[in-house]
Amino acid sequence: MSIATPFLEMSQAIVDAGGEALKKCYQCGTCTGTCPWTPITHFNIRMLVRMSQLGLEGIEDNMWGCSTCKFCVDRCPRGVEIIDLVRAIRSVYSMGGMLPQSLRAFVGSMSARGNPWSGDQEKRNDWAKGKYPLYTADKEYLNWTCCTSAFDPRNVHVAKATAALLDAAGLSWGLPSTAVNCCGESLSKVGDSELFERLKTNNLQFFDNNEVKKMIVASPHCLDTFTKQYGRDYKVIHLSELLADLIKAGKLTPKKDLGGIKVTYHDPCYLGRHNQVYDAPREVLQAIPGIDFIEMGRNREQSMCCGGGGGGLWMEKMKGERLSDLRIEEALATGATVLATACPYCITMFEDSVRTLNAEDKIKIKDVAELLLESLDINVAEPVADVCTTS
Amino acid sequence: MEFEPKILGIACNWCTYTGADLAGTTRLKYPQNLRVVRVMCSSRINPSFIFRAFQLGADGVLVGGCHPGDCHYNTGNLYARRRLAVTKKILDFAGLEPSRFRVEWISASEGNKFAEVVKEFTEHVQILGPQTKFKIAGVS
Amino acid sequence: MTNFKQIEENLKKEAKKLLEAGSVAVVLAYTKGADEKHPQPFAAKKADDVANIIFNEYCNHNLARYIVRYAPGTKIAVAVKAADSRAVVVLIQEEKIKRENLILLGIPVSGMKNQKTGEIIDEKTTGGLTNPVVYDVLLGEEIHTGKPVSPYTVLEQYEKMDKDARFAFWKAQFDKCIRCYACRKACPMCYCDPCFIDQTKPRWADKSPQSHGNLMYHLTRFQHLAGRCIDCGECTRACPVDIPLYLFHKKVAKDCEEMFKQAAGMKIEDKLVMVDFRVEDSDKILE
Amino acid sequence: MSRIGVFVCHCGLNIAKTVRVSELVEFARTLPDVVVAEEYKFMCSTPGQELIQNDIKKYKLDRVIVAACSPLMHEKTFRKVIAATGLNQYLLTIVNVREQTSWVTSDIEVGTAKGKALINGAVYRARLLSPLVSRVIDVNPDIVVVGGGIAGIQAALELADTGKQVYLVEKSPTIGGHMAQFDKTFPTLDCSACILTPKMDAVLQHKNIKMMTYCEVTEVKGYVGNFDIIVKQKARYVDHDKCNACLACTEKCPGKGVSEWDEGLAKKKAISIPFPQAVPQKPVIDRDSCTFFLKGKCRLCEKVCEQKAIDFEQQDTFVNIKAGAIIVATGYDLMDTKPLVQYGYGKLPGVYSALEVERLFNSAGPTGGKVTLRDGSEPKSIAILHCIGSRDKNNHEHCSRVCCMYSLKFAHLFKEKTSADVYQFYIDMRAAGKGYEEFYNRIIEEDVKFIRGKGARITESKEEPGRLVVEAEDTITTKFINLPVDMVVLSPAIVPRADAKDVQRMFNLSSDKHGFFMERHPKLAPLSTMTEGVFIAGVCQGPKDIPDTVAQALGAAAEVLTIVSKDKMELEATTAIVNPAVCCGCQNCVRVCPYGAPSFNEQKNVCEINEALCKGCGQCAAACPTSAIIARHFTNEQVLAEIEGLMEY
Repeated sequence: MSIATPFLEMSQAIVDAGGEALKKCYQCGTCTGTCPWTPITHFNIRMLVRMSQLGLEGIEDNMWGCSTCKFCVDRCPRGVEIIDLVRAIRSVYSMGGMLPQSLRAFVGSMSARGNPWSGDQEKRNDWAKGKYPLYTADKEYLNWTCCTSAFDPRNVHVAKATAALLDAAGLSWGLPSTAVNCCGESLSKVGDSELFERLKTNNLQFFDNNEVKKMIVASPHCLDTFTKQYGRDYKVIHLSELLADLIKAGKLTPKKDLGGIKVTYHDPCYLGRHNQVYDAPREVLQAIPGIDFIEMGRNREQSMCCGGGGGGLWMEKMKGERLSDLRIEEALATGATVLATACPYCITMFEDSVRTLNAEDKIKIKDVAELLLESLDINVAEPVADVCTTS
Repeated sequence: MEFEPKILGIACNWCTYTGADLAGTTRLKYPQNLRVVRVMCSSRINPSFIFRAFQLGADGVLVGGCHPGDCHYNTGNLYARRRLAVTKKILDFAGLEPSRFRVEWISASEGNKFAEVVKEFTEHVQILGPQTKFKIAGVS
Repeated sequence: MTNFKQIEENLKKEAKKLLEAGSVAVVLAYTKGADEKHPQPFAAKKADDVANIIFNEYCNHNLARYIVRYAPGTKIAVAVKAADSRAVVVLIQEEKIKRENLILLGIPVSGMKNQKTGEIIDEKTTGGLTNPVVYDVLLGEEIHTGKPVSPYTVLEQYEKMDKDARFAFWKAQFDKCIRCYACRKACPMCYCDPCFIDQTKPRWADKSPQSHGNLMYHLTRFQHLAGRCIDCGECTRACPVDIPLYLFHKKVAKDCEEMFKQAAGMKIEDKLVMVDFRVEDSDKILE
Repeated sequence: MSRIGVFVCHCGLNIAKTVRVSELVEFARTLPDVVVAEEYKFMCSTPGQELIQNDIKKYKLDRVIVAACSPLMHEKTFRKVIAATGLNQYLLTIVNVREQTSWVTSDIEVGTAKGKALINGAVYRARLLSPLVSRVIDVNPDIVVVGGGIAGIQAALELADTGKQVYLVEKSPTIGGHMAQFDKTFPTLDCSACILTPKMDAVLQHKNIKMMTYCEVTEVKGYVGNFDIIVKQKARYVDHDKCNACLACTEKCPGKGVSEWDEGLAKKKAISIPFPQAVPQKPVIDRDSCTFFLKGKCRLCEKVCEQKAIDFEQQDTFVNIKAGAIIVATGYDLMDTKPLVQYGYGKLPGVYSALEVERLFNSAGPTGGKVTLRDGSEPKSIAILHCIGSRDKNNHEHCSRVCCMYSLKFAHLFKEKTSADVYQFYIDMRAAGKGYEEFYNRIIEEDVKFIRGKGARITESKEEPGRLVVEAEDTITTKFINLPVDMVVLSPAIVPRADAKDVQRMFNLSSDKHGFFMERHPKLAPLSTMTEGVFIAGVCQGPKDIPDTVAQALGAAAEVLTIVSKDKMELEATTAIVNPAVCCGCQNCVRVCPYGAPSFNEQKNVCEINEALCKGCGQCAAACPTSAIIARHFTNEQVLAEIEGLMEY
């Protein structure tokens, strides 16, 4: 047995970094028993808390396993804010330079370019091909494009679908200028609070200067950050909620029958457990004619994690240690041919898994917005609006 | 030196006074600007006590009673709620900051709440600064 | 405009009838004072007294004030304008008088004037009402101007004031007080004998007209009249140093109405809000 | 001019640590009318008390101020101290320099300053105190015990044996409570029925106990010594005076209801007794399952009853009881675990709650004492999950205290009655009690497996349909346990009765933050409540085991006897009176008094207060516009003087 000496200064450093919650834990193991990673990896969240309580060596080897899915937080009998704790631990250690290789590129890109995808900031709105207006104070909504939607070729389709839907509903909206950068959600979970604050300040400058009152976000991660960490009094609406409302109000009417396809829905952690949006995306799906909607066994509050949160999207995982693989298998087991979701991270994770599992012809990954657009029967290749602005 | 307000507390015997004792038994720490007068029920509080306390130099007055529905005398605090609500409106219209007068329902088991309320109220009164409007010149 | 002469005639006629029939021991009305602008309250006890009754636009006195002076059980007829009738209602609610011992001679009226300034007082101090809320005989046509006046509009400028300015305003007002107690003398609700301020056990405040004693007297009086003041404005008209007490009373009345959903003296069946409660009263009223 | 003595207590270091006691004494000496000020290590001790008494004589004191712990703690003690010298007990003032001063600050400057302010206020107040004479009232010697579980039964028997008349009010059709549902009791494993049923029978037989089953208290008026209680006798539709307990009706009855007694695991007839040993042995009709009440015809029971005891016309009736004291022993509920979806209770048939399992073990239970699953098979592997809803911020923060021990008992009984493997999923084992650790050791030796980790989730097994899988971390090995079992037993939180709030209001009790009834003092008055004459016993006060419950019941009985064993008792003299000279007859006091103590005297045009009805809240004094009402011991002058004194420093 190895010898360990409690190093309480380290424990205190974690507390000081926002990990106050570690004092409450009584080590019952409910978190580990609930954690989606427990059955497939060596990551043990309870042990991480335990090590932090005593400042034991080995924390740094255990701290990257968490994808901040919040399942354990909801179940914890002591009300320990485990995600805050994980963030604090990571912040203490990444200050000490202990960032895993795979995250260095991510943090580097954030620092140099303000987005995680090493994209050129100037090209943030290029997907729109200048067809959509920029946001100005006279418009009702700011349509906030997630960096992933702006730069990742797969998710660009979601950005386009979103824009087309907003126009089809006749909303008054605009895109952010290229001066904005990533909301910083994953960065804050990775523990780089300094850089996070920098990104936040820059974005807030844009919001304040342009008097942003209402914002549409397609990414639940942006939703979470803007509502909980930015501290401004604007309204942030997730796209799925907006779409559900527009359908109810008769402003969008799905007509085209999708031909009886079987669709199941994956609750993104940051939309569901983090922000309690469960019904809206389901309402959208069920409003579309010709969709045979099936639930997976684990849904809503009990939903599984894709593994993309908390920086997971940028970390390499070995085969057999990927939650998204398990989730795809679960979706396949329902007989669904489409796995719908409402988060660019989930989409990215699932698209990867579909490829590595060779399931591309068995199941398609779609954003709820994409499915809705299909049933509206609008050509998305070119934006419908003819408004012309500079980007 | 930081302004140390004088705060008068009037607490009912059964809930808030007992709750305040519980805060002590559990060794919770809170600012000691509060001096508590014990009465049997929050309904005992004559509104003129409040006016008088401000004249005698109180910078804040905190009244504590049982939660509505839990009054030891069944309905005392329900009358008190109305009576003291009017008192507060009168203070407000007379030009005194109404937040210098607060009514809180604190049960015998809410030692925590008592300590928190006192802390929060003391800090609030500290920010408001000394109460000079009603204070009779010459009282210490 | 109200036909004051017609009302005076009707008042005399009714008073005479009641006194002759012996159905009341006294009729409370008005009579001539030093001049037309200063009529006096008047108690007609015999049919012959009726000739001295007058009614004009300066007959502001709230006659409800005088009812409690008579021994319990005395049959009394009272001339009541809108606010006076509300005072009667409160006195009945408070069991100071019994409805069956009263005959209320209702006077619908608009255009009453302030004795000192001559300005029309309707919108300021009649609770926005022109017709009595309760009566047995109506001495004129009910008045329906069609435009209900909020009794609280006059408060707006004071509510908007900054707290310090409002304090300065009231301090200046209360500092004028010479403690003549005309306000409480004129008030139909101030029937306490002795008044709290005259107590020695305890001595609630200094009895000489000093700033802090004045403040204590007035604030406590506002509290005692909360939910009872019916906005007749008599306190203010009686005040020799022109303290606008009605403003403060009105503000408390407004707050009470908002908090307890009931205005004072509107219905005999209503409960007195300050000695009543509802379980569902919100804690918001304490914020 | 009064002559005041101020006595400041160190309370060891409890006060002295954060309050400079000598400085308070010096300060007190400077205050008006203070003729002596002294300090002592423990003022409540005999030497401390003598110090006060000697000074009263020596300095001819007529007011005494004791600066010590809270008045709720020792006001009574010190009142007796000064009364013994002949000084009126109401001339005492307590200054709370412990609970509300020394214990709530760590700064001695601040503590000392506050202590001075409080003493100053007390001196101002003390000068205005008046001697008061306590009222002496007649005491009704009868006692009402509410709740017929083991606590109520034990208290009732004890009191009845002293010759007092006891009314035992029970909500359900039989007495016995939860204990009657159990098969064995830990740690001795004696049979629950064997120790309980003789007591139940003794209640029935006792000439001094009026057993009122199927009854509920609906109103409580009055005060200590003289309570007026209204009890509702719910309609049984069976005349128990005529019924000879032949139970022919039950045999013939076609109506089927769910047996609450068997925790829903069995059916019961619409006319039935809850279980064979029920007391009384006479049935009631359950309206919700009776064919006659549901469909308008049947009345088979009526036909077979030779005693003509069936009475479908019976109505609820109300009985008035007068009593001098009350014991509330209303027990507990188990938390409903259905909302905890991760455990699948109510959805997965193999998941049981603790009370259901108690019934499975019981030979009078739905399976005749055999441990079988709902499909009749015997489980081969059983998991017992501790702390379900207890020690849990999302549900109930308190520890339910008995679950560890009954879970051990379950393990033993499973081992005894089946050949199953038994697992315990626990967070901490709590076995503090006489013989408890030994019992724990015994169960370990019986080869029960202990897994230190809270059960996180129960799922249906994919490999073996019908079986369950318990998921949890074994925090000792840090391994994720996936344990296939046939049966899962949840140990749910013990929570206050669903109607505890109503009971609390009716008897004017306080409750702690979990909803359990609150004792007057956690250590020194654990069975008294804030309402004089009302005592609490058993789990309604907080989770506890049977020995503690019985001990509390006996303690409460003794407390009751201190009241009802005397014909007369003294009441607090702190009632309100009217000074007729300044009463304006507004009748505000009449309108606000919850007890109807004030009334209006029309002849004199003043209000008067009936002291016997007054409880001393002082509400009338605040509502009185002319200050005519004197709330004795809390008069306007006294309160104002205290405020003035407090605000001076």
